[in-house]
Amino acid sequence: MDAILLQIFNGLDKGSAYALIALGLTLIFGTLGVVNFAHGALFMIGAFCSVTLQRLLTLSHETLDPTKLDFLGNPSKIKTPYIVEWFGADAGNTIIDWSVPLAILFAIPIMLAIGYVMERGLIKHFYKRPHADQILVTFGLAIVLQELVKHYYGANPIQTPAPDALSGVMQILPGVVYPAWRVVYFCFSLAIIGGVFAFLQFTTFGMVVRAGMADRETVGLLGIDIDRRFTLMFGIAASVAGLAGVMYGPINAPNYHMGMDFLVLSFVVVVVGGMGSLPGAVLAGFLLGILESFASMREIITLIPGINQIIIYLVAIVILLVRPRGLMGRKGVME
Amino acid sequence: FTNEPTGNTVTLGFNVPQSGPYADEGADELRAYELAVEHLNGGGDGGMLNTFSSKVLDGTGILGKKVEYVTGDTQTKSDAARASAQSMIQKDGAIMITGGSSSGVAVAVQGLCQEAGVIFMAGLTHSNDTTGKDKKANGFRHFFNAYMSAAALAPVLKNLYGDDRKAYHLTADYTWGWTQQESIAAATEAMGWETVNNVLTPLAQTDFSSYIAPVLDSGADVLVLNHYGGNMVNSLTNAVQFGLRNKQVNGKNFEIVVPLFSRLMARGAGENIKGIVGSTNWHWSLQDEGSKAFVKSFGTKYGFPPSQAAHTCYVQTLLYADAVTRAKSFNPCDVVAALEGFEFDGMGNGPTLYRAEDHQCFKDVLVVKGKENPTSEFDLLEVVEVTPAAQVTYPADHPMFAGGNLGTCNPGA
Amino acid sequence: MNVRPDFSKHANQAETAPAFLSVWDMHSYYGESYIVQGISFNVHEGEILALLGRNGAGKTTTLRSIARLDDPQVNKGEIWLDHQPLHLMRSHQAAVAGLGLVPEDRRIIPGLTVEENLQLAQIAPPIGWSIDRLYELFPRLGERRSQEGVTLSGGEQQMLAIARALARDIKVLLLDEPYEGLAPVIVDEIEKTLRHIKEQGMTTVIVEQNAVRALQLADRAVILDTGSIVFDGSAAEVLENESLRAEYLAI
Amino acid sequence: MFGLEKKDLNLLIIVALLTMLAPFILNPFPTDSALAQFNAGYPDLMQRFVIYGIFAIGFNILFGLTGYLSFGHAAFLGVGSYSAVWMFKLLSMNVLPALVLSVIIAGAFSWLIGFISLRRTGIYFSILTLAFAQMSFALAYSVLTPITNGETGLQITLDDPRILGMSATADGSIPVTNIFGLEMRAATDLVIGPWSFTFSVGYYLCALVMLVAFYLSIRIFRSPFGMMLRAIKSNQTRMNYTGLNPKPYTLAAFVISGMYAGLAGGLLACMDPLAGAERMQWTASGEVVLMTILGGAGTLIGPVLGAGMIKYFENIFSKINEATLHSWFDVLPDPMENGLVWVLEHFVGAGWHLTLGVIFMLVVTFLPGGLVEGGQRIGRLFNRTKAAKDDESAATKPAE
Amino acid sequence: MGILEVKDVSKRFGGLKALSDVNLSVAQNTCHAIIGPNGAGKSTLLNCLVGKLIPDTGSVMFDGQSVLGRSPHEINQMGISRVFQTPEIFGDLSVFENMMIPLFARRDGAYRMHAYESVASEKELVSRALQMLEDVNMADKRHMHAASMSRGDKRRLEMAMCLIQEPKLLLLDEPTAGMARADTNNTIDLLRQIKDSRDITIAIIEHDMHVVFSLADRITVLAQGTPLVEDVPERIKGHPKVKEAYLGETAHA
Ligand SMILES: Nc1ncnc2c1ncn2[C@@H]1O[C@H](COP(=O)(O)OP(=O)(O)OP(=O)(O)O)[C@@H](O)[C@H]1O
Ligand SMILES: Nc1ncnc2c1ncn2[C@@H]1O[C@H](COP(=O)(O)OP(=O)(O)OP(=O)(O)O)[C@@H](O)[C@H]1O
Ligand SMILES: [Mg+2]
Ligand SMILES: [Mg+2]
Repeated sequence: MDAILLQIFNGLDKGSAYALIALGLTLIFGTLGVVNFAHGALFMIGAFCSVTLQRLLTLSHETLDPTKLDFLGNPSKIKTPYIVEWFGADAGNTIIDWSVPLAILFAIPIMLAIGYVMERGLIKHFYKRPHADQILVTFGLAIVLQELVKHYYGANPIQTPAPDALSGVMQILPGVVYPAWRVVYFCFSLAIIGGVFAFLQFTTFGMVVRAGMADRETVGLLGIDIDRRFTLMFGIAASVAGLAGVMYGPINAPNYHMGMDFLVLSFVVVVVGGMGSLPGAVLAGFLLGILESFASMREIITLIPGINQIIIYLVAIVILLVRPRGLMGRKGVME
Repeated sequence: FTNEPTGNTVTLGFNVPQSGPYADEGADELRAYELAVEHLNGGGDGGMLNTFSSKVLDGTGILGKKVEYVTGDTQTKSDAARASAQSMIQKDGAIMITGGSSSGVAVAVQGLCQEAGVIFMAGLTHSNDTTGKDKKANGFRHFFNAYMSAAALAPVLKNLYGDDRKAYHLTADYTWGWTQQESIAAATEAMGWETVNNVLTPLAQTDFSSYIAPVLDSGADVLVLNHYGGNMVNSLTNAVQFGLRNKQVNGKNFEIVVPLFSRLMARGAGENIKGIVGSTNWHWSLQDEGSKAFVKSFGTKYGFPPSQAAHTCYVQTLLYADAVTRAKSFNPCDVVAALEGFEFDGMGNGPTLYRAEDHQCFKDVLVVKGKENPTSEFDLLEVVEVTPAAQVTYPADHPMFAGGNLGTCNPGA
Repeated sequence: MNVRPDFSKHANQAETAPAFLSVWDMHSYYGESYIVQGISFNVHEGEILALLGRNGAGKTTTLRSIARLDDPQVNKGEIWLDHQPLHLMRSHQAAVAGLGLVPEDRRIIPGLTVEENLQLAQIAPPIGWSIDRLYELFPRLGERRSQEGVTLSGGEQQMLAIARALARDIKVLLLDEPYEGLAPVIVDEIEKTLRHIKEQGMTTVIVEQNAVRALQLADRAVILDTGSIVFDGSAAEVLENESLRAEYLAI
Repeated sequence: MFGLEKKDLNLLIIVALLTMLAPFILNPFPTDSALAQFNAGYPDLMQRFVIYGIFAIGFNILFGLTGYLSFGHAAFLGVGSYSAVWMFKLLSMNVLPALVLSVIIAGAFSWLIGFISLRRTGIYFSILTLAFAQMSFALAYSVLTPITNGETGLQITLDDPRILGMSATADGSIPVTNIFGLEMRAATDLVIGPWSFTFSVGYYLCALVMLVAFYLSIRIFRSPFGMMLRAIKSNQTRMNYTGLNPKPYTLAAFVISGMYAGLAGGLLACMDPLAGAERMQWTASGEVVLMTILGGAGTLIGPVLGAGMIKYFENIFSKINEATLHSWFDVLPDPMENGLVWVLEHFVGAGWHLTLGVIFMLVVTFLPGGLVEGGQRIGRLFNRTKAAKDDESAATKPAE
Repeated sequence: MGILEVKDVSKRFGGLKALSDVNLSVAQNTCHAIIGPNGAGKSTLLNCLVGKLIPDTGSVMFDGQSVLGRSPHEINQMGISRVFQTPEIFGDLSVFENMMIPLFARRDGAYRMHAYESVASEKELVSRALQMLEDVNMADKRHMHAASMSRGDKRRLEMAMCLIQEPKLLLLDEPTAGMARADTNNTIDLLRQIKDSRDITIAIIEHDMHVVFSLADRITVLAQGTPLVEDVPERIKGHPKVKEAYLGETAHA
């Protein structure tokens, strides 16, 4: 019983990552109609925002310590972060310890700026172009972003640990413990999802963007500057992806190709949810997360060998065959 | 024979992963190759040439020909690796191909070299198959393998954790993972451990939570992670997140074992690696003359110590050059003959034998542990034990290595 | 920049009242195809102008050019609406400046209900008729307010398109074949509406194949043929001029 | 001739000449010169050019004509390779039966997947094909290892039965793929002064197959069937109300392109008898999509150009390393040399992906029709300067 | 017994009853017009005939066979062609190619594919297509990209595409809407001529009374989903109910 409960938690937790990435993707893909293969790269850049912040915070003042030798037999260097020098050891180390949550503040402006530049500089020219062209250009962009990150940060994963206070396990139900940060991630993604929904629900923004997607020209005729809204939408989507990345860091160490790892999966999630449907994307994210978790249970793998490898795709196929437009897709969107 | 060097230079092909998850490892391998070429051509401080037991190399290249090299990107895909090797052979006239950072690639390129008639000096490849089921006459492996890891680890694990343990394996679902799991399970069961479970995880898995969670109440008290690279970093991180290291099961501390370690990956795993036991082919902190010489020349040139991948690649290059020089011929068949049964020392792992039957090197294996209090960013592993070669040697017809056929050496057209 | 060009030497000298909407030497292209080839005409405040011509004459292109849509590109020429230089604007700015276009294929926005289609028109200022008032004018739309706009019948869609234009406070209404697909009774009704809003001071340009109907409604007419103006004068004149009608309108 | 119109015939002849003379054309630089790095005229790469050309030509029949964007075509390539290698293992090293089997198996497999996936359109179709291909990949990589040899890839070994051939050659090595005794690996070198050109049997076999494939694709493009496919892309509703059922047409296009992919996969295995699971991964499917769009989807020659371009970068740019760069700019003063090398280093060797990414972005942004459009623009530039001389006012003409 | 028999057809959209118990019989070789206010259900009725919609109740017989349950392409192969209210053409193809597709569809049926012969080699079909383009005055536009035509031209093209199939029953949904007067007259002539020279039945929806009264042999007036009256044109013109519901005061032919 506990095992099943735990897998449900795992599923929710995995699902919240899927849902969050799919949410950003569907904002661009389902609402703006752009097949954005660079979305994974945005997620990755978010994660590297926290790597960068961590590096900035630990920028160090180097002194030579002649009593210790390094691997070549030279006096070794002692590093003291400037932060520690300025704020004292306690405060300084606490700031460093909390670098991931702090990175949220750091990442929002960066992601908005990246989204802005990306949309104005590139994507803008591709709204009317075929999806295939969008794929080519955003894939090219994804490669470029990825290679740049690789160039500066290397190919190995880089740990961005959660603050000490949140890195242990916590008791979520009697007898069931679960990693604290994963619980945080789950709550965080619910908050973001809720925020985005509220924004689109309680303002006319969502309707305008949807209308603009369906028929830019006519919306322009009604006096609405749709370009500006598209840009903003793109910025929001980029930020959602980025924040998903920032908070994901402590779960799995960021590396330069983590975006590509999620890309295909997030497309599957969006499509299974149904094009143009935000609730669909979120629902599909959680559903696939939970199913994936169950499929990785030993009992099930022994029953059907290899099921854990293909479960997501299998479910996607079944759902798309049973429900032509995914779980909650709207008619005519990218059919 | 293929690509017989006619001018006053000889070209070697360094085929390493430059893109993909193992790019950093590939970059380190490339550094080692460049260093080896420099040393062979008489540049630098000579590195291991000074400590190598065979003294025929004199810094004038190979057989008097200056060593040149070409590089390529394997992308850690067997197709791309073969394409890259093909171009080195067909276009650049490479006489020997070396490198790689995964067993799949090593086996694929080894097969190609056999067909094309050039020598393949494997880089980092740990699967039993490379010199087992898939061995080839033209291919040679200096790196150790899963069986040797297991043989070296088992006694240490028994010392550290006792002989009454229940092990839970998570295994990457492809050939390397399987051979390692098989080897470790066999070795640990031989000393009394019980394998309660083995769960295969998809290669593309990034979040291992749903595999780790069941470990909590499986009754197991040891978790063996048969993962490498990014998989290893993630599964280990997840295992620590779930609090496995602070758990008590069956009245014992829960332990995690990562049979194949590398320092680069250890860095990726950060804090989580502390106190975790595993095995490795070589580590820069070794204090023998060969290792010291290599670390010194590598460290001086690049500013940081070499990885085990760099070490094995460097050594392979020297071994090849040495074999050619001793054979006085670049003909692959002569080189094979010179390498088969070759015994040497001074390369960092003690006295070593290149066994003729399967072209596997037999040498000391290091059992290491994640260091609790690292003094620098490179000082992540401490050597727990150096398991002597004899203890990890197995008969050439061991069942885990059965099924292959070395064939005959192919000198090509 | 904000000075009105002196049209007197180009435009119809007979007109004395100041033009409200002026198009001067406008050249429009679809990619490489040169469609509107330098036309100039004026529309006065409160007047209805009929823009006539055969299929493919360039009527739609002219209206789209005035509305500053991305396609066609206006490579040369000036367009002024009530002292505002439309030719320097993009379509949404032109709309804010007071231009309303009812496009030829109605362009009801898919995925939006009738009511949402109307709401959409009232997001950007200036806002015109209230939605309730529009429902009064077109009761059918009121009945179907929560139906998806594109599933309306052809005539209903046309009503929605006109209603949507009126939902904004516009100075000039450009109508591209507003009667198309409408039952004669509805045409009557729409014509009544147009007269009604004309009385309230609306300036209108109407493109219509049913030339007679349009001419009965209009004060003035402009006839286009392969992208050039071949006639510019009073509507009555066209109705009377047999040869003109036969040559360019086939009636 | 060949039932082609003049324009198409010219294209075919040009392509035939280019492929036949490729060993010369692709090796423009003397072997020992610094620029020899850019030579691509060695058998393996030339084979890849034409084989991926076939793959892309086939893909274009589906995507370029019908607009159905499949993200799973690599699965058929992989299946083709596996079938061919199994033929080598079981039957003989003759490539002919291997090719036949790979086309048949890939055709059957694509029929199955197409039949199911084509029940949906647009992005839903793409994701269905992607899901099937990823499943095939995952299974081939691990669960089906007995058939596919998993991660390592299926190789021929000394112990294979090869009932119509021999398990091992007299001297104990693995026999070589051949066509009725003519070995694929056989090659002759032609040395002219400092130049050296290699003519390999394998390449010419691939080139011939590619020409046939290309010829067939021209026929398909110009046929009523091809026109129907374009009509489907343009307006399925009209298609239905004109009395045509789009489904069998799209399925036929899907299967044809699957068979092309299988043929390409089979040829890959013939040239180099190894079939790896990565060939089926989504990135491989993505690659053929990129090739087709890069070259110009829906054009005849575009996909081949795109394939050539991507493979060129993958194989040539990735091999340029720092040392090579230094050797090129040796003559420059040191600071300049180092500066230049520092900049270029990002784009070659390990940075070849970066170059590829930048090229993708540039091409698609500035040449919406792909490389073919680039060619057309250059052509038009010539024509225009010529026309402008004839008639100054030709630039602006009324539409009709 | 007419060639087309519609019996008790009803169709609901949610709460809206778009068609209720429609009965209609179209005799062979006649032109039957369906008129009625906007939203009366005329297009819906046509949609039920061609398989785009499936009626909730009732039956539709064509040439003695039921069309219900058949897919649109099967119905077309039975001999019914349709012109839509918003032109449905192959926008990415040239005008000439637009004409060839219906020809192939007729000759080869729904499934036979010719992947090897070239289009140009089908001399006979090509000349028929060119002839039809002549007939509708579009010969000079045959190389044009269909999507970049003006809308009146698109309509004419769509009608030509239907005519070239020589259907037994031609369904026209506002074929002359937005067409210039001259072309409207041409179209009327063309339809008349075809009706006289061939074995064809036409059902037409049109708001242009000039067209209706020039062509129709019988007229059905549909209002709110039910037939109001059905009669010959002369009597419809003066019918008070029709005047009120549909024609209005200014109605003129
Ligand atoms: N998107 C386009 N691309 C290229 N040419 C176009 C495009 N749209 C229209 N044209 C051409 O421009 C010319 C004028 O078209 P326009 O639509 O303005 O005519 P119109 O007078 O409105 O005709 P209609 O009465 O049929 O609507 C036509 O020859 C048409 O072929
Ligand atoms: N898919 C649908 N969903 C809901 N309502 C629909 C749908 N299709 C049509 N309707 C409604 O059914 C009624 C009949 O529509 P139909 O298109 O048949 O009218 P029509 O007689 O062709 O009118 P018009 O002359 O204006 O084209 C309309 O009120 C329309 O809003
Ligand atoms: Mg028009
Ligand atoms: Mg209608």
